Order: sequence, then structure tokens, then C-alpha cells
Amino acid sequence: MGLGAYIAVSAALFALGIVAILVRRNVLYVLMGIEMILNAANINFVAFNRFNHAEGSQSNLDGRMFAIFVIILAAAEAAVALAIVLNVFHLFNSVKPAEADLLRE
Amino acid sequence: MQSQILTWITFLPLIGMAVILLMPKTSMNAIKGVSLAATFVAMVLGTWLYFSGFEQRSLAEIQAARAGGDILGAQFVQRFDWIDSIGAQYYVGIDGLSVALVWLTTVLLFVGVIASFGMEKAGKAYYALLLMLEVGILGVFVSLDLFLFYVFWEVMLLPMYFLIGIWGGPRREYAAIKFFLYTLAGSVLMLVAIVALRLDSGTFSIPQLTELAVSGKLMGASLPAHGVLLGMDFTTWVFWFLFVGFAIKVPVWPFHTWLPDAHVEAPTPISVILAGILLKLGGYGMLRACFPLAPDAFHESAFALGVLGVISIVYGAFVALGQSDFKKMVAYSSVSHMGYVLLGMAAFTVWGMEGAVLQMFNHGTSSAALFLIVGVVYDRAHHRDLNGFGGLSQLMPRYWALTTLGFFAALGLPGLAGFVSEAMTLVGAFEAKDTRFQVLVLVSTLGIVFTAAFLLYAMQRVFLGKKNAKYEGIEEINAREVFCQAPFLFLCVLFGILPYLLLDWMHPSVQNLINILKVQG
Amino acid sequence: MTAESHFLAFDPAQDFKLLFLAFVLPLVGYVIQIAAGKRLPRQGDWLLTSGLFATASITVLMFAKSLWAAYHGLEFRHHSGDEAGLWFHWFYSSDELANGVANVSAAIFYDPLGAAMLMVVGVVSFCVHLFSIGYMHGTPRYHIFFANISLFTFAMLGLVLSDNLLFLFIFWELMGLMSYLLIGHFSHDPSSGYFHKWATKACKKAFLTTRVGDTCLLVGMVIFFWKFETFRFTELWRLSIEELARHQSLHPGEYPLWMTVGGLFIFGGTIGKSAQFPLHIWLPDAMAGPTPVSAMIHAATMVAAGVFLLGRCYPMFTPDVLNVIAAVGTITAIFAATIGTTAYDLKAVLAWSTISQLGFMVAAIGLGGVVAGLFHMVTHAFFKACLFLSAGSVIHGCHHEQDMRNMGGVRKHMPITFACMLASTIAIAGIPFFSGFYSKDMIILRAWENILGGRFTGASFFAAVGLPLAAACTAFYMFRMIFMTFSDSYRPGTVESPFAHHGGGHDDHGHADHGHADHGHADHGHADHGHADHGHSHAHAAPAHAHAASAHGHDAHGHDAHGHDAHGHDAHGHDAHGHDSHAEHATPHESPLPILVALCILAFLGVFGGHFWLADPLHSLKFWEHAHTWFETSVSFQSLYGAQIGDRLAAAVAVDEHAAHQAHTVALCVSLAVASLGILVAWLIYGRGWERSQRIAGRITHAIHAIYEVVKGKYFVDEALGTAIVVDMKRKDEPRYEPDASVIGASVHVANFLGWIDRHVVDATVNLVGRIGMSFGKGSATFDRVVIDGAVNGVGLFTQTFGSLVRLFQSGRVQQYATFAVFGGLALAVWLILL
Amino acid sequence: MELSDKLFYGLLAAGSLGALALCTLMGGAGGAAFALFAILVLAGSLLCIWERSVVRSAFCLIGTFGGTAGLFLLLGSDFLAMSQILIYVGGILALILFGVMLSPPDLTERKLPRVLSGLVAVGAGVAFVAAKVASTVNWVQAAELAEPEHATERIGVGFLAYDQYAIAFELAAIVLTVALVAAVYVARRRKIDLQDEGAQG
Repeated sequence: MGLGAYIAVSAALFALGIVAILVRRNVLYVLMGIEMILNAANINFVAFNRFNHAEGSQSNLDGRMFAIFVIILAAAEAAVALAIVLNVFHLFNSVKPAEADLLRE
Repeated sequence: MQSQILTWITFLPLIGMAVILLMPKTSMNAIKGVSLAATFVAMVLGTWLYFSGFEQRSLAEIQAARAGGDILGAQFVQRFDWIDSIGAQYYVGIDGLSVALVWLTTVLLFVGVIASFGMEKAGKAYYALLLMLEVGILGVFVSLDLFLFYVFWEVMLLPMYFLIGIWGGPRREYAAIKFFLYTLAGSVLMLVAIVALRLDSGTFSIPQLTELAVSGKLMGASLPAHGVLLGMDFTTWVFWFLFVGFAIKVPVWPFHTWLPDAHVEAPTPISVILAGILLKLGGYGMLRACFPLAPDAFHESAFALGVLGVISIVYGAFVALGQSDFKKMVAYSSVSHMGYVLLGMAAFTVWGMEGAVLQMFNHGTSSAALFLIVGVVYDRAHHRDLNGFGGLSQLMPRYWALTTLGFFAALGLPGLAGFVSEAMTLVGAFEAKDTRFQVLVLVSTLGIVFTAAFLLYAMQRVFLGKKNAKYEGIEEINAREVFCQAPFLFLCVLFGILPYLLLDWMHPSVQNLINILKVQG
Repeated sequence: MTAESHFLAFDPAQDFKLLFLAFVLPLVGYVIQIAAGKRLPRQGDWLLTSGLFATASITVLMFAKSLWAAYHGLEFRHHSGDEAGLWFHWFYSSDELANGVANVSAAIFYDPLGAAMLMVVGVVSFCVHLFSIGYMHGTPRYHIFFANISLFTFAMLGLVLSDNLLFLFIFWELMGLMSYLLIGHFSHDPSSGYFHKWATKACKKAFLTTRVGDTCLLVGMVIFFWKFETFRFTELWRLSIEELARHQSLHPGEYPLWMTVGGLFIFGGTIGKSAQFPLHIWLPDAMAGPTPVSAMIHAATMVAAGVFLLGRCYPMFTPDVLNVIAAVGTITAIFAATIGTTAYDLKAVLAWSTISQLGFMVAAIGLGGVVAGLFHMVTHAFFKACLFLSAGSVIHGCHHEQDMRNMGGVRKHMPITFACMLASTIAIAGIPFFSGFYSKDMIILRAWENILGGRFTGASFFAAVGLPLAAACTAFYMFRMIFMTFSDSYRPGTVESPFAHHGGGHDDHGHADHGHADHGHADHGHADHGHADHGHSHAHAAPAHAHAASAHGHDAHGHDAHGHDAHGHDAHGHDAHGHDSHAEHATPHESPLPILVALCILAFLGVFGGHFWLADPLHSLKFWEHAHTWFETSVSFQSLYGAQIGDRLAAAVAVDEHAAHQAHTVALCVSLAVASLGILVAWLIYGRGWERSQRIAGRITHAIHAIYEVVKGKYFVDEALGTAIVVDMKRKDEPRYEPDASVIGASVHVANFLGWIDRHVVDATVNLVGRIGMSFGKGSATFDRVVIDGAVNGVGLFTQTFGSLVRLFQSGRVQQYATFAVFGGLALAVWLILL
Repeated sequence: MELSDKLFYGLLAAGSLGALALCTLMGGAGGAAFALFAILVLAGSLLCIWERSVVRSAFCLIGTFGGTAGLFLLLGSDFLAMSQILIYVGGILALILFGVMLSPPDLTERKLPRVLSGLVAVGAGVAFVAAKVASTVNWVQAAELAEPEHATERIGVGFLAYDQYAIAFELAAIVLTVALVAAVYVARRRKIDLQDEGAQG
């Protein structure tokens, strides 16, 4: 399949990630949404790198490298996010971001 | 030569702020002490700077400095590259226009801290923000680099927002957001203009930009379509963007509506600082970074500015006459008084400009005193309704005496500071090349009468007449409050009798400014 | 004997220092009073009075020097800056620094006009101080009163001595401030009941009314500065004379417009300060202040300053301006004189007579008779001060009763006061050989000279007809006052007057007083009442006060206790005269010594004040030939304004002998006729017993009922301007101040309207932001309910909208922020793509 | 199993089958593989959003991650695919499940109207933008794609061989370490005086 198909998939995945973040009221869904978005980004990276036809592009792996970093960072982010989730849970006895509204004061 | 003193004055409060932030929020006395110490040292430095550090140069010396690339003849210059990628420099220095305001700032913040001791709510964050505010204000006054100027401008905006929005009165959120939106709108316009200037000239340095502007090289040549947009040329755009940005701060009619709310809702020390210094930033900004950067546009629109100024004067006085809230009345009187600043600057004569700068300083002292006065009665009666008092002069004679002095300083009684600046402004405006200004002067005299009217009307309602039994045994003004007001009232008297203590400092700079702008006009 | 060696020769070396000393002494006294007034013995009144005595003697000495110089025909114009190098650089510390820009510098300027004025101020102020010791003693805020009154003197001295218009203006305004504080003296003293309420309004009225004039003066200054680039009088005179010399013809309308306008604005200052029509409204209400203050204002300081300003600025006026001045002055003279005939308040009569006399002075200056005008100002200062102080003495003796209908027969009880007052009355009425006659005659003479010499005809005719009329009225109401007050027998309580609260004015109305007066004085009434039963002797003063104390004790309303204490205290602490001032309440009593001394000094000056100016007393008896009086030679145009204007106006002065003699004769006859006519009528109506006078007056007023009402209503100028002060003692609450159909009312309406504009129109920008925010708030609220069920109710006024905006922005909900971010981003993308 | 669920699953299944068929017609075997993985990805995330219980959502996420890995395979980066499966499915998903276990289940918090409107709104927006982009931008399409040699090994040894990436990898390692330490620090229990903060800020 062509590049367009991959981009379409990643776009859809991105949209779904956003929906997941916005629509559900559980912090964990926010977390999952973020992961989806990251995945969408990864797909784009790799796809563009793969369909890159510039001179010497065959030895150019930047896109994939990016993907790897994204994955690593996603891992880190997930760890921290989970810690935060636990904290929020301690504070509010709930994992609903709607109730974690200390910022407003 | 590189001088450190300005940097020290500017960032000393920042050190204090850091110390405060490191302290536990329970030890309030230590926090107060630290903030007091920081502002006090800053005040000592500022006073030294004004009276002994700053050397009074003759006009010739300043003009001689122009060859060295410094068209302003600034002193205590410190300059080194800051952000190479955009060519922003750390470039500070003061001249006759800013030195007095720097001094006033340090004094005002010191008094502001003392005045804050009366607030129970004021905690760790409050004092930290107060010191941050001082950093921003001083930075704006000393910075000679547009980018630095803008950064300090924003630094100043944020603490103000929180100080009003958190420690303010019942409608503080509304007032704070209003203040924020207004000022933000202004600074956005400023930013656009600054970026445009940078793109056109390739530098942020105000002296260089001034040099370019007055020699007609700052016409947007290097911009697409020479910066002409909607039929207005580059300089006009720059001028109006900058002007509106500053006018909101002054505040000039019709951009003034944030002021009464901000004043009414802000706690007393914040009102004092707001009226005493923040309003001056607008006028100072015009003199420093608006008119010199677009002389042509300035000369073209001078009369319009004069009209705005006169509208502010008369309108402010009238609206103040209509108020029944003590603080709101004083706030509108600020609008009226700052109108003289605009009128004087627009007249573009030596006395006009000097009167304007002088008016900024004098209004700083007198309005600060007025807001402290309002604060005193508000702390006791917990309301500011002018009709709710009466006969206070029998209950608090000392307070009444101070108030009388403050009021008469505000209504420009000769012998007190206000008169000198207003008279200079009017004379200067009357002498303007554009004879239409004479009409403006005649109209603006209405403001003089009505200023006296609303002040005395307030005096009668609050202090004279039948005693209000409700305030029997209200406590007399205490030592701390007297100590807060004393410096301002003293300055009002001092500069009313010896105005040359201010004028000698600013005179050469003003003349220099007029000369370099005349090149175009 | 050479002029230099003589001890009366003006010596710049130290005389300027002396003048400066005389000028700052009152200031020093003020500072001392403010700092330590309460702690000083007798609250420092003698201290200040002695300081004023020093000032007065210096001014007299200097005045003698000017006399001496005039006798030897020396020019008497001294400027400390030029002669002694005594400068006060005001704006810039040095002229070098000011390079190119005018630097405002002040110095002492001393010339015959200044000398005369300074002497008047010094002497009158001293007398007023002396008077106050007896009059004000024992009232609350005694030391503050002395501090203010001496700063008042300081301001006037500075005004006289200042060598440039700007500094004159400064002291001018400072005087306005002091008048504000002094007229409002009682507004801090609730124990002074009626005056308390009155003064509360009157001080503000006085300051604002004069402030209007001051603003005009400021504008006039600015106009002249704009053309001439200087404030110094000498420069201004020189330049204006040159300017006028370019237009030799005296036809009106041919003079530079700016100069006419500027002159008119400067005259506006006079209109405000010396109470010319239509800004005279503040002066009658200035009586709300203590009587010594009225004496100061009416004689030495405030109103004199306006005329002094005209004298100083005379060369800067074009004939057009002079005509206006003459017209306004004449109008004021008639206007006020007619009102004076209807007043019953002793001080009100004097106030209106002051206004009318000021009209005389102003008219004289407008007619080109600057000498006559200033001459009249000087003489008037003396006898008007004397009149006011005598009136004060009478009021003091009659226990603060001011209504003449409640007086009568006071002559028997207060002979000295009567003598002084009568002398001054004769002087003001214009009987020959009394000072007032010379000056007033000079003014009328000036008018006739103009007519016969064919100059300023329009205004001159008006003046020549109007001023004698006013003079007649003056003579009438002054003697009316004398008859009503002093003749027949004492008749307290004939009518109820608001002043009665001030102690045992009339004991039969005592209960009425208790009804509405302030408690401190209600008790006072008690004291005197009770004391009346005990008969009149000093011995019962103490029981009387015991009574007062007890009355105070069971005073229902507990408040203004300090007022009581003050009163109780000083009643106790009274020395001898203090005692009889409160003990012999039922009948009037002669005033204490300081008052009498002050009265006698002023009465002497009031009578012979005119003769001082004459070349020699013998020659002066031929009074129609005072063309060569000292005053004229010294204040003549040469010495005052320099040669050119001398030439220009010498033509105006020196009419041919025939016309001069004619004028002298006419003026003499006219002034004699009107004076005697007025006195005669007064005697016919009021001189023959109280009841009869009531009958006659009643018949007359009934005959001309409509006119009488209008005049008695002061032509309703106050109502038109909305500055009428209505103090209704029956109503406890403050009286309504601004009627709606008036200038003040209109401006208040404007203010409220603009306030409305500010909230609803100028604030429209914010309103708009608010509305946008509101709709956005609403939209996002529904959006929120559907998408994220947060609570956003941005409904209501835009204030709440802002609240909701804040809540919206600061909800602290991560997801909400994210929503905004996403849809904002999408919107942006869509926009970018579509464009 | 409500009606909405039935409808949703049905539509989902039908849509996937349709897409599969379409892609197979267009791109043959490769197309089929692509369609398979793409459907895995999208359906996984859709279900994740749809499901009521967090646990099931989390498990649905496996599909998303796995599908992504598959797409990576198709794109010729085996190493990425492997690390994707390892880290995501093995690591992150495990973390999420921990979170799920530590937080109370709330089956009522999913509001259908919100889900639908969110899907519609976001979907419409993204679709619009995507369509616009697709119609404006045109990428050079390869006639046939030459499989790059030993991409996997190259990436696999990229840590050592390609020094241009070495620093970056080091940084990534540091970031990871720091993040994990931070996570442990944040996660530890402690007392926080909330009310004071509230009054203060």
C-alpha cells in the first residue's frame, strides 16, 4: 500500500486518541489516549522514512530512530503518569481528572 | 564603561524573593523582614543614585555623547549580548527621564511593603510577588533594549494580576481578568510593533533605533511593500501600535475603564503601587519607546493625542465628581491627572514635556498618598461610601490634617507639587506650534475647577458637617499609617517649593529629546 | 542732606532683609503654632500677635521710607534681585541650566503701591490678631485659628511683595486655601450649631467660587507668558506698553485681540477674588467664619488682593478691557448697595457694603483712575476693618446675636465701640474730612473727568450715574445699621434668629434653642438662663457654670463631649473679660481691652487714613485740589509703570484746567448730595424710634413689594448658580445643597451622565468582550454539558460573565483544557486550509 | 449487551470486513496484510474508547499496539516492531493494568452521548483536514519498493555502529532512568496539606 494509506491510518488513530482523552472521565483513558497518539506519530515516522526517495535515503534511518525514541519516552511517560495517577487517587480518592481541579484556585 | 549599579538595584528584590521562597510560610515575620530589607536596600541605592550617583550633564555633553552612538546620553550603562540568535542585548542605563522614576519606584515599593504589614491575608506568596513586581517595574525603567523592555513589561504584568486577583476585594476576579485582558491586548500590539522594528532595523537597541528613526532610516524599507498596510505607512502603524500599548497603561480615555475596577478591588498597597508607578510606565514608555521611534507619525498625530489628553482631564474630573465610592473617585482623578501628561507631551515644547514628566512624578506621590488615605478610613469603617461618613475631622483631627494636605496637593494648590507640573504643562501646551492647542488648554481648565470641586465635595461629605454617631470613638490614624504617608506628603511639599530638585535632572534630557525629534518635525 | 545718608532712605543692603523678615515672621509663627501651639502659654496667641506687631512695625517703617522718597521726588521702585542680588530660582537652580528656556525666578519687588498695600496688610492683620485674642478666646481650636490667620497674613504679604505674576498667583491660591480653612473654622466645632452647618458649606463655596476666577487668572497669565515669555511685572509692563504704543489711537477694538482676551482673563481673577458680579456669591457666606476672619477677608487680604492685582496689571489692559472692568465694577456697586439696604444681619450689611465698595474700586480702575481705586482700597481697608471688628464687638457684647432687630440701644452699653463704629460709618458714607470721602470723591471725579474730557464715554456715563446712586445707598444702609443697632433701647428677641443658640441671646426663646441647637450650647443657654435669675454680677459666674455642668451632666445625647469640656473649661478659665462676656448676658456689655485697642487703632486710621496721603495737612483742607496728593505722585504712572504709559495716560489724566475744575465741582457736589441724601433718608426712616421705623419700613416695603422681594432675595443669583446655602435648624439632617435647575445642578447632572456613559458606553469594549465571553460561555456551557459535563453557567450580567469566563478558563480540568486546545487547533487548521 | 453495543459491534465488524475486501482488491496480498493490521489498530482503539470497563479497554489496546507493530513490519522495520511489542504490550500496558487494578472500577462513567458526539466532532474535524491535505499534497509514489538491506541488523547494531545516534541513545537512557526514579519518588505516599495550599494559592 502507498504512503497515503499509512497516513490515513495514523490520522484516524490520532483522532481516536484525542477522543479517548476528551471523552472518558478516567485518568487511565487519558493515558491510553496519549499512547494511541504516540503510536500514530510513530506510524507516520516510520512510513515517511520508508517511502523516502531522496539520494542516499537508504542509509537514512532518522525516522526510525525517532520512532525508537518515542517508544522509549512513552515508556518513561507511562511510568510517571502511573505514579501521578496513584497520587491523584490518594488525594481525591478518585481518578477523575474532572475532580482534580486544584489549578483553579 | 560597564556599571553594575543598575543591575544590582533591579535584581536585588529578586534575591529577596528567592530568599522568601526558600523560607517556610509559617515564619511570617522573617518573610516581612526580608522583603522590607530588600526594598529598603533598593531604596537606599535608588536614593544614592538620584542624589549623588547620577551626574547632571549639560545639553552639550549629552549631544556630544551622540557621536558615541548613544543619542540619549544615558549613564550607568551596562551592555552585553544576551540572546545572540535574535540580537537581543542586556542593555540598561538611565537618563534624566528615568532616574527620578527609578528613585520613586524604590521608595514606593518600600512604603508598599510597610503598608502591607496591615494585611492579615498577605502571606509568603504575596511578598514574593510584590518583590517580583518591583523587579519588573525597575527593569522597564532602566532597560534600553526593546526586547529587554518588553520582557520586563510582561514580568510586571503577571504579579499584578495575581496580587489583584488573589488579595483583592469581592469582585477581584473580574477586576483582575479585566486588567489582564486590557494590558495583554496592549502588550500584544507592542510586541507586534517591536518585532516589526526589529525586522526593519535589525536591532533592538533603543538608542540605535532612535538614531535611525530621527534620521529617517526607519521607514520599513526592508519590509514587504515597505510596511505599508491598508494605506498607512510603516511608521504610522508602529506608532499607533506602541501608543495604544502604552495608552492603555496610562490610562488614556477611552482605554481607562480597567483602572477604576482594578483600583477599587486591589488591596491598598497594590492600589498605591498601581497609581504611583504602573500608570507612569505608560507615559514613560511613550517618551522612551514610542515617540522617538516614529517621530513623523508623532508629529502628525500630536493634536489627536492632545485631544485625548484633554478628554481624559475633563472627563475624568467630571466622572470623579459623580462617584460616591471614595476609591473610585480617586481612581478617576488619576485618569484626570494623567491626562496632563499626554497633553504636555503632545504639545512638544520643553515646558510641556517637562511638565508631563514632572506630573508623572508628582502624581506618583500625591495619588499614592490619596490611596493610603482611603486605605486608612477603609480599614476602620470597612466601606468607602462617601456619604456614609461625616464629621470625621472632629473624631480624627490628625488624619483630617494629613488628608487636607493630600487633597490640596492633588488639586494642584500652588506651593504643592501638583501645581508646578500642571502649570508647566498648560503653559507648554499653550506655547505649542499648533495654535489649536490653545483651545485645548482653555478646555482643560475646566478640569482644574472640577478637580477642586469633587475633592472638596468629598472633603465636606467625609470630614465636615454633622458627626456620624456610628463612628464615635473611631481610632485615630496610627503611627505606621502616618509613617507610610509622611514621605509622599513631604515630597509633595518639597517639590512644590523646590521643583528644581526634579527639573534640573530632567531638563537636559528633555531638551535633548526635543532637539532630536525636531530634526524630523 | 543727601538722600542716601538719611535714615529714611531705602537701603537695599538691609531693607530687603527686613522686608523678608516681615514676610516670613507669620510663617514662622504658623509653624510654631502647628508644632507646639497647644503647649504654649495661652496657646501662643500673644506670641503670634507680637510677631505680627514686629511685621506691622517693619511695614510701617518701610512705608515711611516710601513717603520720604516721595517727598524728595525720588523714584521708589526696588527689586531685590536687581539691586541686592537676592533671587529665588524656582524652576531651575540656575539660569545657566535653563539655557534658552525661561526660568521662573522670584524676588522681592517693592514700590509705592506695594508699600501702601503692605502697610495696610501689616497693620490690619496686627489689629485683627489683637482683636481675636479678646474675641476668640476660649473657643475650641483656638491655636489652630491663630496659626491659620497668621498664615493668611503671610500669604497676603507674599502676594504684595512678589515680583512676578506666577508667584503672585501662588500666594493668591494659598490665600484661597487659608480662606477655605478659616471660613470653615466652625465646621469642625459642632458646638457652634448654626455656624457649624453653615460653615461646612460656605468654606467649600468660597474656595470653588474663587477657584473659578483663579483659573481665569491662570489662563490670563499663560496668555501673556505665551506672547512675552516672562512673568516679571516690570518686563510685562514694558512689553505691554510697547505693544500698546503701536496702537496709539484710543478707539476700542483696535487693540490686539489676544491682549484684550488675556486682560479679560486676568480680570476674571479679580472678579472671583474681590467678589465682583456674578462671582460675588461667596463673600456674604464667608460670614460663616469667625468675625476676625471676616475682617481679614473684607479689609486686608482676600478682596484687596483682587484690586491689588488690577493695580499691578493695569498697564497690561487695553481700553476695551478697561471699559469692561468699569462696567462690571459699577454694576457690582449698585447691585450690592441695593441688597445692603434690605439686610438685617449686622455682618451681612457690612458684607454687601464691602462688595459695593469693591465695585467702586474696580470701576475706578476701569475708568483709568488707578490712583483713585487703589486709594479707595487703602482707606476702605481701614474703616471696613474697623466696622467689622466693631460689629464683632457688638455681636460679642450681645452674646453672639447678629440680627439687628434684636439689638438697639447698644450705644449706652458699649460707648467706645459705638464711637469707633460711628466714625467708620461716617467715613464710608463719604462725609467730608473723613478718609472715605477723599477716595470716593476721587472715583466719581474720575468718572466726570472722563466724561468732560470725552474719553471712555460709554462706561463713564454709566459709572457717573451709577456710582453716586450706589454711594447714596451706601450712606443710607450704613446709617440704617447705626440707627437700628445703637439707637433706641435694647430689644432682645424681637424676632427669632438662628444665631440665638449661641448662648443667652434672648432667654425667652431659650426652650426653642434647646429644641434644635447643639447640646453644648443648649447647656450654655441654661447657664445664662439660670444666671439671669440670679441677677448680674461676677460673683455668680461660678454657680452659673455649676448649672452648666449639671445641665451637661444630664444631657440626653452623650456625644461631642469634648465640645462640652472645651466650653466648660474655658468658661472656667476665663479671665476677667471672659467672665463678663458670659456673666452679664442679659444686657450688652463693653468688650475686653484687646478688642477696644484694636478698634481704636483702626478707627483712627479709618478717619484720618485719607489725610496721610495729602501733601500737607493744611493744604489738604482744600480737598478738591488733591491732584498733588502724595499718593498720586508716588503711585503716579511715572513711578509705577514707567515713562511710556505715563505719556499715554497723562493725556487721559491732564484734561484742561476748566474741565478739571468743572469735574471737581460736579464731583464734589454730587458726592456731598448723595451722602447727605442717604443719611437723611436713613434718619427719616430709622432714626426716630424702633416702632415708628417698623411702621414706615413696613409701609414702604409693602408699596414696592415685588421689587423688595427680588432685592431681598439677592436677585436670586445664588439660586441661578445653585449655590444658595439653606441651613434649616429645624431639620437635623444636612440641608440639600444643589438645586437641580442651576449651574451646579447641571454640572452634577453632567457628572452623573458621564459616569453613566463611562459605565455603559466607554465600557462598551469590555461589555463586548464580556458578551462574546458570555456567548462563548453559553456555547461552551452547552458544549460542556454535552461533551464534558462540567458546570459553566456564563449567564447574567457581564460581570458574572467574566466570572464564568474565569471559571471557564481556570476550571483546572485537564480534559477541558485539552478540549479547547484540540478544537482551537482544528479551527486554526480549518481556517488555514480554507484561506 | 445493550442495543447500542450490538449496533456498534455489528457496524465495526462490517466496516472491517469491507475495508479488508477493499484493500485486498486494491493491493493484493500486501494490501490484505495492511488492511489486517490497520483494522487491528483502529478497531482496537475504537473498542478501547467504547468499552465500559477499564480492564477491557486496556486489553483492547493490545490490538492497537500489536497492529502498529504489524504496520512496522510491513514498513520493513522488524526491530521497531519487536521493540514496539516488547515495550508497549509488555511494559506500558502492564503499567496501565497496574493502574487499573489500583483504581476503583466505575462502569457508569462512560456516557454514550459524549462518546458519540466526541467521535463525530473530532472525526469530522480530522477527516476534513485529512481530506484537504490528501487532496492538496501529492507524494511521489514508488513504483516498487526495494527492500533496504539488513535494515534490522543496521538498526539493531545502530547503538554501536552509527555513532551519529550514540549520543541520542545515551540521552534516551538517561531520560528513562530519571523518569523511572521520578516515578518512584512521586508514587511514594506522603501527607500534603491541601487546604493550606488552597488558601494560599
